[in-house]
Amino acid sequence: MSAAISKNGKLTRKDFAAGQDVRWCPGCGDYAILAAVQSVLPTLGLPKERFAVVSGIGCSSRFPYYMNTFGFHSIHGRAPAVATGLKLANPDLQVWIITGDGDALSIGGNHFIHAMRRNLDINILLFNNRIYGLTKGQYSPTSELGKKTKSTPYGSVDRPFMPLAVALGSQATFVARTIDVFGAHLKNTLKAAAAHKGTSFVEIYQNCNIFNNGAWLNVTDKSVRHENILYLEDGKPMVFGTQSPKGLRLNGAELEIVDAAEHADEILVHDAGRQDPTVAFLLTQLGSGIPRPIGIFRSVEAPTYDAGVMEQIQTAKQQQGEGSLKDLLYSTDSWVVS
Amino acid sequence: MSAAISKNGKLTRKDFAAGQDVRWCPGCGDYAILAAVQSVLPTLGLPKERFAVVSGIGCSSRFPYYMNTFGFHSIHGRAPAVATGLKLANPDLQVWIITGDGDALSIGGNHFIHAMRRNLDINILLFNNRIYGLTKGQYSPTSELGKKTKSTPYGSVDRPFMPLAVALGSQATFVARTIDVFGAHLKNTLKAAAAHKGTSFVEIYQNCNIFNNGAWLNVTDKSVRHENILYLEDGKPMVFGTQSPKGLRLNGAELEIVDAAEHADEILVHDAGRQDPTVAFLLTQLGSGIPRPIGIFRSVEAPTYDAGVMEQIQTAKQQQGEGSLKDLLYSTDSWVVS
Amino acid sequence: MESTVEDQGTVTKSVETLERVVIRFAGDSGDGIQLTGNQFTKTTAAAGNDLATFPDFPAEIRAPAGTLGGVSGFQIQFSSGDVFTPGDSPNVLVAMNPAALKVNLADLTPNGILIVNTDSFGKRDLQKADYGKNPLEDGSLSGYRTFRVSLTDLTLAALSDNPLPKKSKTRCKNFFALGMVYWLYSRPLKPTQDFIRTKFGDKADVLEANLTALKAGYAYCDANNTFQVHYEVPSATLTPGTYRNIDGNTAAAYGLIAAAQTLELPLFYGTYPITPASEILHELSKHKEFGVITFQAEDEIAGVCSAIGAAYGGSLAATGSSGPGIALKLEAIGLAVMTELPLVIIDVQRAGPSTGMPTKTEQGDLLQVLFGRNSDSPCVVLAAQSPSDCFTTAYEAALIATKHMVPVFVLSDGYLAFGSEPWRLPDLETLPGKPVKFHTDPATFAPYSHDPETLARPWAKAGTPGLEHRIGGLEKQEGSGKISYNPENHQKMVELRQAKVDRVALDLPPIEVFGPKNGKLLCVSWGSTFGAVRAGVGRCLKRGLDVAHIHLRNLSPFPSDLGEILRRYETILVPEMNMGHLRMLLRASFLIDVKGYSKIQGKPFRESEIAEKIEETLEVQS
Amino acid sequence: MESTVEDQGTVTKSVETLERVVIRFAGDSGDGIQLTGNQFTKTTAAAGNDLATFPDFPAEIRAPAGTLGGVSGFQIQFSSGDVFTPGDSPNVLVAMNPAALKVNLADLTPNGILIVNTDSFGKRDLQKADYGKNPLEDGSLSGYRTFRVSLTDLTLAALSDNPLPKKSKTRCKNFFALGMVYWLYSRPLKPTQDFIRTKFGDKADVLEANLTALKAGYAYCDANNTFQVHYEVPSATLTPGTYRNIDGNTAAAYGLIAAAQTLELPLFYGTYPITPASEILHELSKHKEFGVITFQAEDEIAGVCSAIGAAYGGSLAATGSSGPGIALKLEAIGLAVMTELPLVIIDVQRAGPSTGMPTKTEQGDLLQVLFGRNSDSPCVVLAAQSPSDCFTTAYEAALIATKHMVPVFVLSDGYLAFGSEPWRLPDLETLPGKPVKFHTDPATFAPYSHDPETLARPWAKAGTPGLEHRIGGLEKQEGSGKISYNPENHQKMVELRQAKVDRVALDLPPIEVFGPKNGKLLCVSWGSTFGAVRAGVGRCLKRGLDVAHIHLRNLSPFPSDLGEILRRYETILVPEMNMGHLRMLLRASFLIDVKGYSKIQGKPFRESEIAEKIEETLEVQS
Ligand SMILES: Cc1ncc(C[n+]2csc(CCOP(=O)(O)OP(=O)(O)O)c2C)c(N)n1
Ligand SMILES: Cc1ncc(C[n+]2csc(CCOP(=O)(O)OP(=O)(O)O)c2C)c(N)n1
Ligand code: SF4
Ligand code: SF4
Ligand SMILES: [Mg+2]
Ligand SMILES: [Mg+2]
Repeated sequence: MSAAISKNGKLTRKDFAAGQDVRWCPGCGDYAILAAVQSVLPTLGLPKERFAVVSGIGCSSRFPYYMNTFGFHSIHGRAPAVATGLKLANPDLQVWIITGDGDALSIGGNHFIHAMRRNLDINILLFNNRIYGLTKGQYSPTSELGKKTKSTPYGSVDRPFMPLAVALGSQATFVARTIDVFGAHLKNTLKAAAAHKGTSFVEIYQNCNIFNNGAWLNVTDKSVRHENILYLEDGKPMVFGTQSPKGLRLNGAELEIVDAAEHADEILVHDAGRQDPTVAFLLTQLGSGIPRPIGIFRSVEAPTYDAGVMEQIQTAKQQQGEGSLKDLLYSTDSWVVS
Repeated sequence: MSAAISKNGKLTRKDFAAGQDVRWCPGCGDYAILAAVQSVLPTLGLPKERFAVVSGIGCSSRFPYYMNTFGFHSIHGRAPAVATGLKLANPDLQVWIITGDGDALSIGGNHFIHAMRRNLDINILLFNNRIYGLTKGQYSPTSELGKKTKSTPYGSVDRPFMPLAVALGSQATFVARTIDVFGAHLKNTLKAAAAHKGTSFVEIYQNCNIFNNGAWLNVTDKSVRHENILYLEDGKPMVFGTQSPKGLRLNGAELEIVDAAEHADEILVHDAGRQDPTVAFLLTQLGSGIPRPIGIFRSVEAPTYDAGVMEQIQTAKQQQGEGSLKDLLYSTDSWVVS
Repeated sequence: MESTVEDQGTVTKSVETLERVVIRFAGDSGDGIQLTGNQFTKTTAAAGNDLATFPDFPAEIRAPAGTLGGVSGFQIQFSSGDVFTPGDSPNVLVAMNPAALKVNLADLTPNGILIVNTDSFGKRDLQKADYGKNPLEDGSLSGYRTFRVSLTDLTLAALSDNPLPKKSKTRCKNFFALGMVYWLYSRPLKPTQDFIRTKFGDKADVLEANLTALKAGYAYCDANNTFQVHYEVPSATLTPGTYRNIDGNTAAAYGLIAAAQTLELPLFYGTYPITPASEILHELSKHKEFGVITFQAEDEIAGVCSAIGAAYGGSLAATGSSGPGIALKLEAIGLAVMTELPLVIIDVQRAGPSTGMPTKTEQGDLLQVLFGRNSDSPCVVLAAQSPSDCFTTAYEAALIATKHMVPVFVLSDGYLAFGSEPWRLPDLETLPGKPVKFHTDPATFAPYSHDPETLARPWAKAGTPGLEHRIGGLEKQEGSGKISYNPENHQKMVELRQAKVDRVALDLPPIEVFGPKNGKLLCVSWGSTFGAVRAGVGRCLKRGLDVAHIHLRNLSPFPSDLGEILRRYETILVPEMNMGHLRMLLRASFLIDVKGYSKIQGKPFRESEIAEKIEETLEVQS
Repeated sequence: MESTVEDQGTVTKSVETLERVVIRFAGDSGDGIQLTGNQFTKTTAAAGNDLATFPDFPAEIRAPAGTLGGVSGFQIQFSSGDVFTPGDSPNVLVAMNPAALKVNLADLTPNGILIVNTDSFGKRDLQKADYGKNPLEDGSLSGYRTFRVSLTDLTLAALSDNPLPKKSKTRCKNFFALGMVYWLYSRPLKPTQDFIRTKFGDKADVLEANLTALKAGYAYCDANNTFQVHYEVPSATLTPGTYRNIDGNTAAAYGLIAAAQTLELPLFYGTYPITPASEILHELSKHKEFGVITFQAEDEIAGVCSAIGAAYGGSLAATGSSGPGIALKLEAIGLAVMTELPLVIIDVQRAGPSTGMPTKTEQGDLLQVLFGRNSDSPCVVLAAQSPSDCFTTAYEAALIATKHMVPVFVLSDGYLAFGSEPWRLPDLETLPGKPVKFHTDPATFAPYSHDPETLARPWAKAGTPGLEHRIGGLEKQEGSGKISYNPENHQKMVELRQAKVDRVALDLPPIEVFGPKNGKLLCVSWGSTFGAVRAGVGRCLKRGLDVAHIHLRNLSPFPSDLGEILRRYETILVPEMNMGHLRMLLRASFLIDVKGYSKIQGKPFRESEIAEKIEETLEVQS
C-alpha cells in the first residue's frame, strides 16, 4: 500500500464492526480472525473508507458483512478477480480478500495462482479449515488423504494441496502462515501482509468446530503446540520444541531435524527476504508433519501489477497528452463529404 | 499405464496418422511434435484402441484430429477434466492430453493444478509457444514480462508462470521439459512420460513461427544451444556448455554456476527420483535464464487417483457383494400396504 | 404394520376422527426438530396415512441459539385421503422457544393447537427472539388453543433417576414433546422406541433417558387434563405395495443407480457440492458396491466435463448442481450437445438470481436450461413433480439420453430435494428400458451417422478396437464426423440436433387431464408445484367449480397433444415460482393468452392460494 | 477529397456508368487479399461512394498455400445509391489461384467479370485445389467474361530493374491486380500510392516495387485491349459530414471510449481473447492516453468479475466475448444483476453451438443473453445493426447501464465485427448523455434504495468517505441492503429488477417504419440482418409489393409501440440467423403468428434471399 496519511488517527476496533449480526456457529475459529482484523485495520494509518474487503462464498466469505468497510461478497471462487478490477479502478484502496480452502483452492484455484503471478497489491487471507463448511462438510482440496466426509464415506483418494507451495510455485512474493487462536501472531502477520507491496498471501489455520473439529489440534492444543510449532522469525535460527529443542539444517537440498544445541552453528537462519524461493519452498514441504512452521515464509519485493498498469497510463498521457475523442475518431483516414 | 500386451506388435507410425489434413501453419513446431508422438505410440506395446488423445482449444489442441486414435477436441482449458472422466470410465485407456500455454495455464489453470494434485494416470503435453496462436497473437501466461503483442501494445506488466514450478508447487510426480526440434530427446521424454504411473507433465518448447517466431532461439539455435542447455540425466552431474563446461553446485539452498572441471566433485548429480521436490524446484527456477535444463526434473512414485477409485469399488463389491437394487430400495425402513 | 401402543395405560378422554392434520414442529436448530419430525413421519407412515413433509432449515449452519435466524421447522401433513403437499397452515404448532413461536405463529390456523415450552420464555430468551413483551402474557395467543407446558422441567422431573448431567437431560425434551403429540393423535410409540434403541444402543443412559422422556410425554397427557380430546386419523386407502419414505435428492440418486442397472452401464457422477443438490453426491458416494463412481471435482465445469469424458468412455454419465453451478456448466453442456453424447444433468433449483437465498426453493431455471448456451443448442428437459418422482424422472432421463444420444436435464428444486413422502416402490421387474448396445462393428461405423428412428449417432465406447474416431466442439460433417465449415451441412446439423430432441415427444403418453375434459379454466403446472395445484384444483372441483388440471413432466419437447388440450379451455392459468417461464413458452408455442400466477418468495404455493386464484380467475372470466 | 488519378496516361476505352458494383478479391491467404481489399475500399470511400465490405478469412491461421482451406476473400459493394450489405453476388471476381477460383466461382453473377492469374494454374496448383481438369481449359468458365492475365509474369517483367529477389517481386502481384481493377472502375491511384509510401517508407526497394506494380497493372489495361470498357460509379449523395471507414469491433471500442468521456468515468475492459471479439481488446489496449485500462484476464469469468469489481470502484466497466465465453460469464452476470452495478457486456456472436465454426457469423445468442442465468435475472439487451452502429450501440449501452444501474448486453456478430462501411462521424458536441454523479452524501445513503424514476440504486464508489457498505449475491433488503430472506421482500426485489429493465423502454424513440404504415407484410429484423432485410424490402417496394420493414435495436425491453405496429400488418416475417429467437419472443409477447425465416449457415442473408422470401410469403398469403 502506498503510505497514506490517516485522516483520523483515532480509529478503533469498533469503527470496523458492522451492524449485521455475526452468523457463524458458536465456537467457530472465524470469530477470532474477525476480531484480529478489526483490531489491526485501525492501526494501519488509513482512513476507514480506504479499506475494501472482498470475498467469495463459504462460511469464511461471510466476512465482509461483519466489517464496516467497503465490502463485496461475490461468487464462489472469484474474489481475486473481483478484487483485481476493484484495485485497478481505485488503487488507493487497500483490498483484503477473505477466502476459504474450497473457495480459493478448489473452484477459485485459477484466479488464486494468477493473483500470485501478477503480484497485484492486495492481501489474501485463506481460512483453511480443511473442509467445506458452508455446504455442511464435504472434503476440500486441503483435507488429508483418506479423509472421511459426507462426500467421501470411504475416504478421499486425492492428496491435499499445500497452499503455500501452490503459492510459491506460482511465484508469490509474500507467503505466511498463522493460526486463528494465536491472537498476537495473527495480528502481527496481518500487519506484515498489509505492509507488503504486492500480493500477500496468508494461510490461517482455522477450526471448524462443527464439521472438522480439531483439524489443527497438533499445533493448537496447549499440551503439544510448543513442541510442534516452528516459529519463523527473521534472523533467528529455525529451532522448535521446548523440552529438547531441535533445529533444521540443510543436508544438500533437504531439510534435516537435528538437536539444536549440538548443531547450533549449522541450524538454518530464517530470512524471509531471500530472493530465491527455494528455502521457503522447502519449508512449505513440512506442511503436514512436524515441525509445522508458522510466520512469514517469504517476503520479497517485485513490481506490482497495478503499479505497472498505472505507469503505462501515466506515460501514455504524458507522452501523447490526454486522449482527445476528436483526434481518435477524426483520424487521418477520414474524409469530408459536403 | 498397466503393462498391457499389444495385440499387434507391428504397429507403425502410419497407423497413428489420421486422414484429416493437417492444418497448422507451414513451419509450425507442432508438426515435429506430432511426428514424435506418432512414432512413439506404436512402440509402447499397446494396441491402437487403447490410446485416447484429449485436448482443449488452441492450435496445439487440434492435435487429436491428426491422430488415428480415440480423440476428443474438447473446450478451452478443460481437457484435464474431460480426460479425468474418460480415464475413470475406462482405466485401460492410455490418455494423452495435448494443451497449450493458454489452454493449460490461463483458462485451464485450475484443472491443471488439480490434475497434478490428484496424480491421475495420464500424460499431459503442454506445447509452450509463449503466445496465443489460434487467436492470432495475444500474450500468454508464459510470455516474458514486457512482451508486446496485439493485446499488450505497451508491453505486458505481469510476470510469466514457470510451468514446471506451478506443477511442482501442486505436487506433480513427473515433470519434464523437452523441445519441438530435438527429435530424439522429445521421443525419449514421451516414452518416459508414458511409462510413469501417475500424471506425467511434459513442457515442450514449441516455436510459433507466425506470432512468436524464435521464442526459444537461445536453446534451439544451433550456434548457441550447446552452451545454453543443461541436459538432465539420472546419475550424471549437472554440467553444461562445451567451450568451457560449467556445472551447478549447491550453496546452501541456492544453485551456483561454477567451473565444471575445477569443482568436479561438488557438482550436483541429477536424480529425478528424489522424493523431496526441492532440487527439482530449484532447477525450475532457472526457467528464464541460462543454463536451461531439459529432461526429466522429477519422477517419483505415488498412489494414483484412478487406482484409488477402482480399489474402493473393488473392496466395496468384495465386502458387500455386487449391489442389489432390490436391497437398496426395499430397505429396512419400508412397509407393506396390502 | 405395527399398530399397538406399547404401555399405553388407560385412555379416558374422548376421541375424534379427523380426515387430515398438519403439524409443525419448530424450535432452535439445536432442539432436535428434524429428528422429531422424522420420527413422527415414520410412525405416521407406518400407521398407513398418506403424508408429505417439508423441513425448513435456517440459512446458517448454526445460528446463535435462540435467535430468529436459528429457528428450525418441520411440517407434516397426513391424512386418510390423498396428500399432495405438506399442508398450508398447521393445525398444530409445537414451539420449543420464543423465536420458534415468533417465526411460526402467523401460519397457525385460527383456533389451532399451540404447544409451547414455557420454560424457555425467560427474559434473555425473549430478547434473543426480539420480543418486547412476553407473548404468553400479553394476550397475543388468544386466538389459539394454547397449551403451556413446562417441557423442560417435566422432562427433568421424569429423568430424576437418570445419572446424566442436566444439560443432556434437557436435550430429551423433544422426545417428551413427541410423546405428547403421539398421544394427541393416537399414534403408537413403538417405532420411535425401536429407533431410540438402535440409535443409542451403546449409550445406556442416553437410551434410557430418551425412552423415558417419550413415555413421560405420552403419560403426561394421559394422566392429566391437558387435552380434552384426542384424535384419530384413519389410515388412507393407499395402493397396495411396499412403501418407504423418501426425499427428492435420495430418490434422484436411486433413479440414476436404477437406470444404470437397467442399461447395464457403469454410473459416473461428476459434480461439485452446492445447496440444495449436495445430497445426491452424498448418497451416490455410498454405493460403490454398484460400481458407482462419484467425482467431487474442483468446480462445476470440471464436474460436467468429467461426465462428458465418462460418456465418451461408455458410462452412464451424470452431473448435478443448483442454479449458479448450472450456469457455470452451460458452455460444456453445449459441447455435449455438439458431440451428441448422452448426459443427465440434474438441476436442484433454489431461489436466485445469483447466490440468492440458497436454502429456499424456486423454479427459476427453466429458461436457463432451455436457452442458456451459445447458439441453438437444444436439450431435453424433464421436471420432477414430487420427492419420489425424482426417482422416476432421473430414471427416464437416463433412458432418453442414451436412446437419443442427447443431454437431458432433470429439474428438481429445494422443496422436492428436502421434502419427503411415502413412495410406493416400483416393481423392479417391470421397470422400462433395456441394456445399451454400443456400436462395435468397424465395417458399419460412421461416427456422425444418425439412426433414422431415434436420430441418435452410434455410441462407440472409447477403447473399442477398430472404432478409433475423433469428436469435438467444432461443427462436424453429418456421417463422417470430419470438421466441416460447409454452410448447408451446418444448417442441416443445427436442425438435426433440434429434431432429435423433438423425437422424444413420439414416446410420450397422452397427457392426463384431472377434472373436466374441457371447460372454463385449465391450470397447468410443472415441477414441484404439482402438489399444491392438484390439491387446490381438487378443492375447487369439490366446490363445483369448472376447473381442470394438467401437469407437464416434459418441458422440452412438449407432449404432442398439449396444444390440442389447451385449446379446449377458455382460460389457461400457469402458477409458477418464477416470473412466468412456462407461461412464456406456452404463449410462444400455442399463441394462447396464458395467464400466469407468480409466487417468488422462496417458498411453495399453498393449496389455498391456488384455490383462491382459481376462484378469482373464474370470477373475472364470468 | 482527392480525386485526380496521378500519372494516369491516356484513356481511350469507352466508359460506362454503373449504379452499383460488387467486387470480390480472392486468393491464397499469403496473397495479400485483405490488404488489397482494404486499399480498394479506402479509395472507393474517398471517391464518395457508399459502400460495405466483408472479409472472409480461412478458419486456419495459415492453411497450406494453394489449398481450398487457405482461400482468403474480400468483398465490397459500392454504389452511387444506398448500400446496406457487401452485396450478394460479385459482378467481378479476381481469383489469384485455382483454389480461389474453385471456392468463389459459383457466387459470380452470370456473365460477370472474372480476372484470373494464369501463372498459378500449374499442375501442382490444380492438384492442391482438387481440380481434376484445368478449369481454364475445360470450358467451365464459359458463362463469364473471363480475363486470363499472366499476373505473375507481368509483375516480374515490370520489376525487371528492381534488385529484390524474385520471391519478393512475386509478392507484388496483388498491387498489379489492384492497378487493373482501379483502371476498370476509373479510380485514382493516389490513395494507395500514399499508403505504400507510408507503409514501406524505410524499405526503398519494396516501396518502389509495389508502386511500380500498381502502376503497371493500371497501365497494362490502358495500353492493352484487355477490357473493352471501363466503368464509372458516380459518387453517392451522402449526408454531408466527415466520414471514415470502420469495422464493427473498432467501432465498439470507440463507442466505449466515447461513452467514458461523456460520463467522465475511467473505462475498464476486463476480458479474455476469443474470435471474433478479440479486436475490441486490441483496439482498447492502444488507448492508454484515455486512461483506458484493459485487463486480459486468465479466463472469461475473471474478465467479467474484474469488470464487476471495477464497477464497484466507480469505473465504466465492460467486458466482451463471443458465445462460448459469454456462456462462461453468465453466473457472474447474475451477480451484476443482483448487486445492481452498471456493466456493459459485448457479445460478438459466432456460429455455434459449442465451438461451432468460430470464424463464421450467426445470431444464436439472443436467448442465451436474455435467459442464460439462474432464476429471473433480467438485463437490458441491445443489438447493433451495422459495423458503424456498433459505436452507437456500445455508447448507448454505457449510458443505460449507468443511468439504471443494470447490466446491458450489446449483441454484435462476426459479420459486423469484420465487415466495414463508411461511417459519418458523430458531432461530438451533441452526443447524448452527461457526467455520472456518484452518491457522496452519507446522510442520505441507503445502498439498496431506488430512484423512483430510473429505479437505479445509488452508485457509491468504493472509497467514498462515510459510504462504507456491503454488496453481494445474496438477496438484499430493499433500502438497507442487509441480507434478507424475507419472502415478500424477495418477490418485491425480483419484480423491481425486472421493472428497472422495463423502464428503459420509456426513453426509446418511436419505431421507424420503412415502407407502408400498414398492410400485408412486415419484416422485422434485429442485429446484422438489418442490411440484407432493408435492401431486400427496398427491392420489393420498388417492384410494388406490399411490404414494410422495422428494425429492432432494443430486444429487452422491446419498444413500447412494437405490439401496436405489428398488429397493423397481416403477416409478420422475421428473418434470423438462428432457429427463431426473436420470432419466439414476439409470439410470446404479442400472441401473433409470426413467421420465421432461418438461415443458419455461418453466413449472412443475401438481399435476394430476403426479396424472394417476401415474394413467396406474399404469394402464399394471397
Ligand atoms: C458456483 C457455486 N458452486 C458451489 C457453491 C456451493 N458452495 C458454497 S461455499 C462452498 C465451499 C466452501 O468451502 P470453503 O471455501 O472451504 O469455505 P468454508 O465454508 O469452509 O469457510 C461451496 C461448495 C456455490 N455457492 N457456488
Ligand atoms: C471459452 C473460450 N474462450 C476463448 C477461446 C478462444 N481461444 C481459443 S484458443 C485460445 C488460446 C490459445 O492459446 P494456447 O493455448 O497457447 O494454444 P496455441 O494456439 O498457442 O497452441 C483462445 C483464447 C475459446 N475458444 N473458448
Ligand atoms: S460450519 Fe464450521 S466454518 Fe462454518 S461457521 Fe460453522 S464452525 Fe465455522
Ligand atoms: S499460429 Fe503459430 S502455433 Fe498456430 S499453427 Fe501457426 S505457427 Fe503453429
Ligand atoms: Mg473451508
Ligand atoms: Mg500457445
